[in-house]
Amino acid sequence: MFKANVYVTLKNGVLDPQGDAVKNSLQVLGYNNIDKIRTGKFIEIWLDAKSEKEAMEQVEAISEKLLANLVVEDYRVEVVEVEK
Amino acid sequence: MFKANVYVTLKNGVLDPQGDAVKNSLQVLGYNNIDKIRTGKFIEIWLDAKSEKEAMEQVEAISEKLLANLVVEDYRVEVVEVEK
Amino acid sequence: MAVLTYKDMGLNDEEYAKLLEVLGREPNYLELGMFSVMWSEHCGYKSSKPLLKTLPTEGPQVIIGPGENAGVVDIGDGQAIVFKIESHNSPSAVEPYQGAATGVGGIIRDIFTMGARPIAVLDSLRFGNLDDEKVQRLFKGAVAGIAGYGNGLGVPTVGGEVYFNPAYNENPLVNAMGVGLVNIDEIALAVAGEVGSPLILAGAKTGRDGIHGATFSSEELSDSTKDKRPTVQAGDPFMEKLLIEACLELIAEDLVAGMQDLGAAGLTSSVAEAASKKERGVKIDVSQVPCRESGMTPYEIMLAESQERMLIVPKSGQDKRVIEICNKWGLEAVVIGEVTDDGLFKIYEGSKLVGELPVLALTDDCPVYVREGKEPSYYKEHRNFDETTVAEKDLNKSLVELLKSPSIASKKWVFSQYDHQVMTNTVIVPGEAGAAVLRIKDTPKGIAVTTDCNSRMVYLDPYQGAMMAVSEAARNLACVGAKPLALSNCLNFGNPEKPDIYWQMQLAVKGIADASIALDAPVVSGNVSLYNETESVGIYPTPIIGMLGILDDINHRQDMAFKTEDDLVVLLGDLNVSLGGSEYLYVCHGLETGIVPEINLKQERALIDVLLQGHKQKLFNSCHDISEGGLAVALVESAIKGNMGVKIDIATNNRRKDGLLFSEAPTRVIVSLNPSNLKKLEELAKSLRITTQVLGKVVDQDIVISLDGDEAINIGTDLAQEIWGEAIPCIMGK
Amino acid sequence: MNFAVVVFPGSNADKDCYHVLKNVLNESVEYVWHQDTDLDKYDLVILPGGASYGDYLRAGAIARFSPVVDSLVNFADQGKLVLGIGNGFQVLSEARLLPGVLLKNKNLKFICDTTYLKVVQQDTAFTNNFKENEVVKMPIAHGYGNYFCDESTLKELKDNKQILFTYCDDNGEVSPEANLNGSLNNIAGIVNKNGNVFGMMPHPERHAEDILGGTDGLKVFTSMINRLEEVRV
Ligand SMILES: Nc1ncnc2c1ncn2[C@@H]1O[C@H](COP(=O)(O)OP(=O)(O)O)[C@@H](O)[C@H]1O
Ligand SMILES: [Mg+2]
Repeated sequence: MFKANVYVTLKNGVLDPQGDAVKNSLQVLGYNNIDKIRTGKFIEIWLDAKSEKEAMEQVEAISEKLLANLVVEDYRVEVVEVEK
Repeated sequence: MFKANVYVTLKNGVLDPQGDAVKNSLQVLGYNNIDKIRTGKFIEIWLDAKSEKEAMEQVEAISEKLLANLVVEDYRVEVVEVEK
Repeated sequence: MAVLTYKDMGLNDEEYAKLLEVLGREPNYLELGMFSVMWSEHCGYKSSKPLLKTLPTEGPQVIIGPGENAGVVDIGDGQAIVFKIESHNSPSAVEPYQGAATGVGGIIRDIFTMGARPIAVLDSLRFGNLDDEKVQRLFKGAVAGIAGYGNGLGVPTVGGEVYFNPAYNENPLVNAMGVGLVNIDEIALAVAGEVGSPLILAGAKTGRDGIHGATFSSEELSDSTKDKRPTVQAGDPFMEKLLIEACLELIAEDLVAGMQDLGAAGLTSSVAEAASKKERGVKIDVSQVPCRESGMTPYEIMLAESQERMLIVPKSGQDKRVIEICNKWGLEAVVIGEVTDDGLFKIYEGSKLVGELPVLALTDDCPVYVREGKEPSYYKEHRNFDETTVAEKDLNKSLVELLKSPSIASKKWVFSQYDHQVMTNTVIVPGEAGAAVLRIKDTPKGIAVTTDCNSRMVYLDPYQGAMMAVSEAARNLACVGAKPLALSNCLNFGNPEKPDIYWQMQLAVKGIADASIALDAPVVSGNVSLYNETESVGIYPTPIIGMLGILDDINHRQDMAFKTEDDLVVLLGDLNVSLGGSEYLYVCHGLETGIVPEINLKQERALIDVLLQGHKQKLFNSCHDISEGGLAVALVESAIKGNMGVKIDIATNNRRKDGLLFSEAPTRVIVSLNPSNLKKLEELAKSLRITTQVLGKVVDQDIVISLDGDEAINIGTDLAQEIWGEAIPCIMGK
Repeated sequence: MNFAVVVFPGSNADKDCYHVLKNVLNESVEYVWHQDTDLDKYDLVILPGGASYGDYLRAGAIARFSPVVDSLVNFADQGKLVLGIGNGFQVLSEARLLPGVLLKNKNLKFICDTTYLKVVQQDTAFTNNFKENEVVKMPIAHGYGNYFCDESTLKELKDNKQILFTYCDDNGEVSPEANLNGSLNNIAGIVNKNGNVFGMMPHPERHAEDILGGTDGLKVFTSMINRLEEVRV
């Protein structure tokens, strides 16, 4: 069994109102040293595969297809082998 | 300047309709080897701090207070030093 | 960022020559960029201006017609309705969620820029074949985007329409209509104010969003435009909500000389528009503009289409208070320049002058093309189609097919994602009638709003089709009890440089104009979206009509649901068998052809009068117009909505049966009424020369339609509800 | 009676609540800006629906740090009545004035519809004008209304009779089909242990006039007024 971590982040330059809102509210709470906040998704996938390579390829395909919207988002995948 | 990565994940046992929906639609697309999918948040924070330790403490505090709802979510923080 | 030539920016050789002539010198890169967006089809209306001039725009009810951010219509008691419909097609094709969301954001800004509180949104959508996965993704994304934005704002989305046709496979249409309520003495205008007035920019920071978006949306989509794609603009409904509240507070305190939102072509367009209205000049300093990213050039700042920004010209001495109120709402607001008297648009970066253009060169000197229209061969071919070659199919099965067709099936999957009740004004909610009805609190009045267009009809016959669209909108209003007051339109067409497309535009605009005059609903606002083509394949011509109507007494409203057993079911208007352009021909026979049934505008007007007088006399228990799917589908919808049955018998007089049931001929309405009201209705209709015919009655359950006494249709209301209700969820998931 | 309707940046049902209290019920009501902290003069505070702070991060997560919410904690400690509707419920749960959380609807979509509710507890400050087990109709409009809590919390809610409304069908059947947003045990509204802080996802203010299709929602308001009058006497 493999576990994949998929990180989906907004492309540079694309507005992140959520990140901005969080940053502003932290400022109000007195955290004045925060430069920037960007919010994204973290998706964990447990899957069967013959090899790490196969798992990686599959999760990359899934990410392109379903998990990330490539018009506005980038993604990154990590795969590790885990116990059933 | 430091960069913190905050991973917010749903606690075990908490329903994740979004993860389930992704899993189902992957099944429809023919991916039958997927065991489980959990969706969470990935939040990147750039901040000034005196030390990695200070940055870490601060981001942990922020996470407890705001970024994660500890009733249903866990969080994990990583901090690295970065160029301005 | 790559250096672009004037051609890359969408100007052709003649246009560039004209630019040189107007300016008397070569423009620098910033100036060239500013010209190219202002002279784009989107901002400059190069191909459509001569046609738009022919639209009727006047009437005693019109306070402000086309030309401002939105039209303004008098509804009495010192109040007015502000409304406009606008497209966001090409951004939605690229990224449906953000494209549709920012479409709503843009039209809502047009409304509150006029000083009005936004009270409703409607959305008019066109997508390709819904069996296609890509189309499903676009549909799902666009609906979610409209929901995400409108719901976040707390402005109800009260109506709209969705149609599916392969003509939109590559080019979906996302049009949104904004509606606002304003006290007439608080209307704000997009004017520059007095010389020396500061220009305040409020709202979101400026990023590198959608640079050259206006140009992009004025071109056909192709592989090469894909590379030119600007950064997708993302919407922030929260910021917009703050902007609404702040701007309306500014107006309430009477602090504003002029206001102009930043939309297509960003700062360039909004500053130039505001200055041009009073033939003023302006100077602005781009280094004062709050930016989201570092290192933005003057070019980028002037052209960025970042959302949720407003340019405010305060009344003399009120700048501090303006900024204070913006800050109270958590909005950044800074002075970026001032109004001057030299007619020049000067752009500084700090103390350095980086661009200087005559304001009017940008706004008024934009080239205008009177293009050539030519009747395409398809027009006659379709008119020569012989309906008698179409074999009649099983009527009950055909009805089921129609109920399943996504264009006819229930749109609850769509509107249940929209908050349509917030503000507690929506007294007829989506799905209950062809138009939504909103009460105007503290008055006995209500307004009704709708959007309509059957683009297949427009394709087959642009003149008739456009008249039909206007008439359907008016009829939908009259069905709920509202008198049509004014209309807005969004002209979605292909490439106007092609003579057959321009021909469609010419005839459609003539159709709108003629119907608008006949039905006394002048055009007060609109928008044009051209070049909706991919690899030279264009959409159906789609002139969406958004219409506003008034109910003097909200208690005269009516919906489409059958309500009481033994009520008579009466057809107002004529039985008709013409199947040209019908959904029946498309769904059951795979044909999109035929002669579009001709509309008689006098008769339409008379029908509307019958309806309005009937509502006043409280004659009806339900009222529903006949449109897609014909008489049969209208009856089924009224039955489903009321959870009742209906028993009908029609004498065919040897006319074709499928025609009688499924013709989409206009100017027809189904009402139900207590038998004791029949005489009054007949007299009323007769006095206005509208035919009435009792078709049958409302029963407890089951929809049974007989022709010459033989049962042609028999379907349980529950089953019909299930087929009609589940068609879209079955494809899209619950 | 003095009512307060809190206005957070992004609230949007504030005016609707105000309208019901002022124009339908003729009560005295004021808006309270999220930065105000003086709640002393009010008998009852309403946190209205909407999308405070754009619902960013989690619905209600940012609003709960508003100064007014700090005051609200004291206000509630004094046993005064607090009603959170929709987003207001979310704020109360983020502020831990009510247990549990409101997750994304199970179909992942915003849902605007009218649903049936079963009145589970009638003898409360918020439901005393309903009949026990009455089936009523109210509009819902939310994307995050899927109530969730852990088992021990659920047990407490049940034991203490804190569940006031559940989603049901027109026959009063508390069925999975009637549970549009996927809430645990069809929970639509809960009250705190003290019985003075109530959160509900349905919008009673949208069914408070006949012209809007129903008046069941009005009873939530009249129940509160009943209770306040009792206390006063
Ligand atoms: N995109 C949409 N957004 C909101 N409401 C919609 C949408 N599409 C359809 N509706 C609603 O569904 C109902 C039926 O639409 P439609 O069949 O176009 O009505 P009609 O044919 O009477 O004009 C109307 O109440 C309409 O407002
Ligand atoms: Mg229609």
